[in-house]
Amino acid sequence: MIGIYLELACLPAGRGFGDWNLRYNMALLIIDIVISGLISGSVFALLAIGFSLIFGVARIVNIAHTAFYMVAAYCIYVVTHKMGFHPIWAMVIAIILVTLLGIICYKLFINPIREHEGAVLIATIALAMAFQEVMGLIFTGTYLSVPKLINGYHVILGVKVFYQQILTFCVALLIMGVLWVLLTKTKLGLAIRSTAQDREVANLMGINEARVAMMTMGVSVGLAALTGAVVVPLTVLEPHMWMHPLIMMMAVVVLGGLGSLKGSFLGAYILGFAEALVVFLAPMGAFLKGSVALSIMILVLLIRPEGLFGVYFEEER
Amino acid sequence: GQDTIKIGVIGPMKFVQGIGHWNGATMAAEEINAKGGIQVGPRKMKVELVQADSNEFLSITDATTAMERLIARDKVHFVVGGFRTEAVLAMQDIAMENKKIFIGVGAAHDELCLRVAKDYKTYKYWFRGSPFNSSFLGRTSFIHLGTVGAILRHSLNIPKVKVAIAAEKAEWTEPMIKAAETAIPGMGMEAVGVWRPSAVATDVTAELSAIQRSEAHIIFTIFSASVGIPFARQAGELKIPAVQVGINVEAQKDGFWGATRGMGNYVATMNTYARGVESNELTKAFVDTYVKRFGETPTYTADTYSAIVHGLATTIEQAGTLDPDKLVPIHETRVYKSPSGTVAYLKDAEGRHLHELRWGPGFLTALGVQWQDGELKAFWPNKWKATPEAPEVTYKGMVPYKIPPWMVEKFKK
Amino acid sequence: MTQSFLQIKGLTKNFGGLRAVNDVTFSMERNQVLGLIGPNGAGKTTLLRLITGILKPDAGHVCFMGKEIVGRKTWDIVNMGIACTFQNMRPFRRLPIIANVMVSCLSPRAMKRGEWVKRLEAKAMDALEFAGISDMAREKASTLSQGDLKRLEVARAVATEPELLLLDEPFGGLSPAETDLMAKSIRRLHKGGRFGRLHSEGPAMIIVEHKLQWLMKIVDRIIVLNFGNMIADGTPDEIVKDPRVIEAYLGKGDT
Amino acid sequence: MLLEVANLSVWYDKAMLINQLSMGVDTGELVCLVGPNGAGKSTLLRAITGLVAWEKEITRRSTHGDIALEGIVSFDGERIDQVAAHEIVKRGLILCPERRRPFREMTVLDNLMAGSYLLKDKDQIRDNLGKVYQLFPVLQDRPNQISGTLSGGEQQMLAIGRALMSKPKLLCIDEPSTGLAPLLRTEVFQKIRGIHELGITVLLIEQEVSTVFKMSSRNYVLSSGKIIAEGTGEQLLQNEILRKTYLGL
Amino acid sequence: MALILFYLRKLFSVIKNEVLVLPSRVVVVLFFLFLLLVPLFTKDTYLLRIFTLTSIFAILAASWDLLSGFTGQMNFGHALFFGVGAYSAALLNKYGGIPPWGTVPLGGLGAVLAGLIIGIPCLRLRGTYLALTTLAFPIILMGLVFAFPNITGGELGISGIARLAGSRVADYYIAVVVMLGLCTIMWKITDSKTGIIFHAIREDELAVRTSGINTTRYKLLAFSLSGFFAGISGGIYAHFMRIAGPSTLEVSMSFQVVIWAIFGGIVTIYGPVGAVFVLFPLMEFLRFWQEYRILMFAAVVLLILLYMPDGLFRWLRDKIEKECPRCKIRNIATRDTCRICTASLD
Ligand SMILES: Nc1ncnc2c1ncn2[C@@H]1O[C@H](COP(=O)(O)OP(=O)(O)OP(=O)(O)O)[C@@H](O)[C@H]1O
Ligand SMILES: Nc1ncnc2c1ncn2[C@@H]1O[C@H](COP(=O)(O)OP(=O)(O)OP(=O)(O)O)[C@@H](O)[C@H]1O
Ligand SMILES: [Mg+2]
Ligand SMILES: [Mg+2]
Repeated sequence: MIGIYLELACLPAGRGFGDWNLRYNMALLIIDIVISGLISGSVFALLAIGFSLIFGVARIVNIAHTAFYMVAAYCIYVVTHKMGFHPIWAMVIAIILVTLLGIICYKLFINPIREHEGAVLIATIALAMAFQEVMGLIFTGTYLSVPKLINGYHVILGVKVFYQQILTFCVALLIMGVLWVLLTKTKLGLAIRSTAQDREVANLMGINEARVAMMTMGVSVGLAALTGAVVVPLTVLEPHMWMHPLIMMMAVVVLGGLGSLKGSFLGAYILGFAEALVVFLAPMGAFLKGSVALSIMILVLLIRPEGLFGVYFEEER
Repeated sequence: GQDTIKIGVIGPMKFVQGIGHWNGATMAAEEINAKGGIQVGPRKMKVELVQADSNEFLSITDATTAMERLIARDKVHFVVGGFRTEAVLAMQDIAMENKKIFIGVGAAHDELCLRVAKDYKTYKYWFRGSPFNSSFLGRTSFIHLGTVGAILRHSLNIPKVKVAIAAEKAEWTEPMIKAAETAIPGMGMEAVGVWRPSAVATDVTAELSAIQRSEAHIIFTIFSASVGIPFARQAGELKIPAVQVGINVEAQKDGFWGATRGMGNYVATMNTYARGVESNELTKAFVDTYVKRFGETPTYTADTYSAIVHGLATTIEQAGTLDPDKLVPIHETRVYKSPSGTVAYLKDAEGRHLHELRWGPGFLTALGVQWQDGELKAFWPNKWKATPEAPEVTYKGMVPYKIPPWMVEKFKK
Repeated sequence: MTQSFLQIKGLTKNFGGLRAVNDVTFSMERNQVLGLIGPNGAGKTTLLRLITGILKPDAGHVCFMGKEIVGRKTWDIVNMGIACTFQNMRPFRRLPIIANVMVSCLSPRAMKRGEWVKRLEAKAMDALEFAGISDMAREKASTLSQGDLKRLEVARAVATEPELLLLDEPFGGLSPAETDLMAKSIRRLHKGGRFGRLHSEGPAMIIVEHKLQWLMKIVDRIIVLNFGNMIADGTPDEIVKDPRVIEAYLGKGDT
Repeated sequence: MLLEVANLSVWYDKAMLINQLSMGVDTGELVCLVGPNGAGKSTLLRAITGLVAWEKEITRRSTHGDIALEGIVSFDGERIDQVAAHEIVKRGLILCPERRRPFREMTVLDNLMAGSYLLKDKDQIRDNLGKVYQLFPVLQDRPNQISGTLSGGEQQMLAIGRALMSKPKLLCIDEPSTGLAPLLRTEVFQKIRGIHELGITVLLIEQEVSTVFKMSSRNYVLSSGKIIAEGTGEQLLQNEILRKTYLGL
Repeated sequence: MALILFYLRKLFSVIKNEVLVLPSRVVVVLFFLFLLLVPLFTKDTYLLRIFTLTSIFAILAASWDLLSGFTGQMNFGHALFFGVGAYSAALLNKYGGIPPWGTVPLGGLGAVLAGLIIGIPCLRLRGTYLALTTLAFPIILMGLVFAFPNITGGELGISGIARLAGSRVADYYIAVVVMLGLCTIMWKITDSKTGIIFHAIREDELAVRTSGINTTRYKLLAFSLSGFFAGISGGIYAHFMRIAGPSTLEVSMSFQVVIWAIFGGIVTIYGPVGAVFVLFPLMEFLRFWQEYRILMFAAVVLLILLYMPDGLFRWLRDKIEKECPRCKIRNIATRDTCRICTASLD
């Protein structure tokens, strides 16, 4: 937001504020930026929350998170296009199937090597690659698309916004709320958080840490699928689509502080706004929006190495 | 001892571009072999294709090893294909080191051919097969822009047509943007801004809002990568009151309609082929066979077909040998017809060989195509005169350009 | 000049609203062994962390051998001659025990002081011998039991050949027999001399410990903290009789 | 016998930490394990509560460090050596582990609530919480402090408190007194005795021999993974060798 | 003459007492010999190309291990060093006209600079924070590359730079010898006093500081060393491919390095090197099954890791060698007693 004020301040007085038209334009510009920022922020938030969850609990950096999101999108494509169901059904089916897939992958490939962080990391990379290839073999590399849950757009303060984007925003809020309740108000949440801290001692509290991790994986992957269902209709579908959001997702998560839902949520909107600012204020440099957002993340981390809401203490006692 | 001519087909085989390469080449090989092969001196030699997945979108290293493998292991005589410029540059070096004729089908960058002029002895084995280089691409799309601009001005009564430039962030678009910024005022229109989304952006609503705010009537698109799809789709969905013309490679493909869920209606782009359009007498046979065989309209990477059938095969027959050093001088001076037009190779200002395709009326021109209710129709060249003296060019199968109804509604009061 | 060996003035540290160390002022001499006691959460560990520069004080000064050390980097402070241990042991888990100690031997201070010692390993071994765990030198540190880890901590600190040794609960988790041994070793270390190739000039010490019965045997002076404040300072005998200390810390009956 | 261990052996990568060990704890007893450092006391408790087996399972595919476990452990008449650690806890065998190990990034209150994970009854949780707070008022003062920032002794209190939050049949505590100030140490011992008097069986590892022997009903002396002596405090203290070499008195 | 004899005898005794006693050492020696002799048996440029590239990437993977494995400074953006090395070498060659033997080390120095530039801000970060932050650096640099196409050539990269050497065989020898040399140096570094400190920093940085070691200096040293070696491999790569393009900075490149290193087994140096020599040729070998190539690759990685999560080469080494429980000296697995202390090994 600082950028806008700078821009305003730099305007020559005679031309800038006297001119109603320009001021009107400025207001519109700000509205544009706010709305775009909110929307891309919601997409990041949805992705980041799921990723943050599984990292927070199982310390698994699940590179395949966005790959699950891709699989969900293909699932929806099949159900709507090939079988002709309504997108809502497609969404439900996709979430169920992908959650199952996630749990199976976890059981087969991740759980046995949980102790080996590096191995888990590249196992998830390999999983993502495998999904990418399988989807490529089935659907070829052509660009596909899936239908929106709600078609059309709405004009908010002069800016056209898809209903689907509004839906994204709402779902992000909803998920945030539901997860917050889940984590802080329920026994499962307590178990999830304890497991995140110390698996061994969690056992001593009677927590079945293996099952908690598996359930968290299920929830996390289910979130990825849900994200796929609400986000992918806005974009195109292809087997390599998991790479692109991956970086931003990870950036959001570290910016917010690892394992902190609140942080992921806030971080997502910060980076969303950063991107929107670049697009509107430096259209020629719109391709730099990713770089700028990442630079912001780095700057924040330099000041707060633990991210915005991460817990951090130098010394154990 | 060999009695086949081995042609390596290299491309990203998991992507449409590579599939196009392979399809075109397969058609070519089948056609030639059905006729018994290529007459090389006294012998008739069949054509054998060797597929190599360059995987070049993901790994340049892979691309170079694939090329090396084609040459060292498979011992191919010729190579066709290649798409991503960075990879083609690296592959070119390997082919040239081994003195293999490499016909590039896909990469448009000038540098590839400038190398021929700079170091003819080393790089003479390289030829451009398709498309012509980016400055010609630019020129063609400006003509499209001008054509559409005039249509808007007349039918919607817009005195000063405003143009927003949307170009993906890539090297090849840079000169085009510069040229467009000077060309647009020259055409009596006004350029209102340049937006440069990343080539793989998946959400461009912010850019579109910004463009709408600039009150542009035309969006001059310069897209070769995936961003073309979300851009067209989201613009259609948001009913942005501006028409899209220019280059949008994704819109050249049959899959575009599905990928945009029909929201890419009225998007116009430059293209090489379109169903029902004939640049010359060869076009129909090629397009029809291709469509029948592969179920889709050929895109320009399928020009491996003409590179082999009309290019290589004839040159070999004329030379009566497979020796690249003998073939190059013959090939570079030939002028021959291909399904997309007449091929001739250019020289640069100093008269050095460039092995670059020639553009213009009577040669290759490309088409201006527009999506009209699920079908890709050509609207250009329709009574086109390159210069007042030049002959008028009209290909068979042209239709009028259509303006999106929401634009008509907005401006025609 | 009558500069004290270690001089602490008005040292204060807040954590949020909590004042963990409040205006602590004292000084000690080169030849002293100082006991630091106080109830749990009194700020003892925090005080040691402030001296070693791991935490930055909010106010106050620490002068060591005439030089201000607040604001210096931890490794500088260690190389000036202050070594410390962690209350909650922090070994290099996946390294052999000997390598744990060799890291300390590699510090500029130890390297300089032991120039005549060619073999680091031998020196590290002597530090382990001092702490009584030399027989396990090649095992991974992760295999040590709680008590042995404590000893490793001490060995690591001793290996930097300090002038001032800050020990945070060196007897925690040690069995009575082993505590005895450890107490004796510490006493011996303070007397100075040589332990194999390890050279000791008999460092001054500040020892935080709750096992008073052994602490009393090795210290000359005790400082008592409570809620961050110094509430008493004196010889062991004086301290055990101090009613405030008895009330806040000792309780009745225990010595 | 409530807890019975027969011929238990534990190997960590060729090193035998527990050697054919047999012991037992009767309902209502307060048993104390003593022994020099590295004797294998903590390992024994970890083996009983299933943590060794758990560790064995999760490190199964590592290149080094095979863990092997042999012998019979039964609790409340049932064998538990094949039962998963968290299931053992459900049967009422609670361990308060060595080195405190709070859930470092969680608040004090959350830590305590995690301790009562298995309890369903809200009132009972509140009740237990009250008792823990009464024992350790410091914790009551700062329920929202992140437990990793507590002082060493405070963390020890938290760990003991956390173990007390559940409803054990047999409570195992590993060195509860480390890091506690004398005043509190006495109190903790009193509390443990109190718990014991409430009918909860206690298995205690402790170095503070002189204090524990006064309250324990029976003691085991462990050395090098073997039990070398057993008996009441008085009996053990009479043995001169034991006193000197193992108990340091 | 006598001197030669003396050295020969010494060499012989080293071989007998130091090499032949452990199968892993024998394997390493054979590996060296094999690599040096390959061109005598084949002139297949394809094969040589694969081995050349493999060697180049082996340096890269080993340098990652030095930084991330040994020092624990998880770097997910290792492509940065590689790319900076490649770009600096290419720029120096193209605009400065410096030949490859000059540009490659200078490229390495360029990467050292990059290592310092990212190392300094990253000093305060650790673990996953560091990993995910470093991931961003090559992407930011890529943004810069695209933003200044006049210098960097945009997405084309800088092409047409000098060849590494005159022929494929010469290229091969340069890459292989440099690889063997640098990896030996890296191994030596990790085996030295500095190596111990690197190890310790990975385990617990604060404790290293309280041992009186300037961790900042050592962490920066690790960043620079790793950057230097990675930069060299980048430079050689650029000259071998004759192009330095943005593909050297891609995320997939960074990931690839991590896959290699972890697959082979980190904190070993030989693990990552071996892994590259397995995985890179494997990828080529799978060309016969072109369509399933990457799928197969992923499957191999997944399956091997499932059974050898500590890395393939650690696992192998563990199979052929045993550690003496008493003196921790390694012995061939067939021995019953330790070769040094004669303790029983079973
Ligand atoms: N980072 C922090 N944030 C908030 N409070 C803290 C932090 N670090 C320490 N404290 C508090 O400061 C007080 C002093 O802690 P310190 O560790 O110095 O106590 P101590 O005297 O060593 O106690 P003990 O004998 O139990 O180890 C404690 O109450 C602790 O909870
Ligand atoms: N992973 C392991 N591999 C090999 N040996 C181990 C391993 N873990 C522990 N040990 C050894 O097992 C022995 C017993 O350890 P344990 O922690 O049970 O001792 P303890 O009796 O609890 O001692 P303390 O009183 O010091 O806590 C120690 O000698 C230790 O070195
Ligand atoms: Mg303390
Ligand atoms: Mg213990």
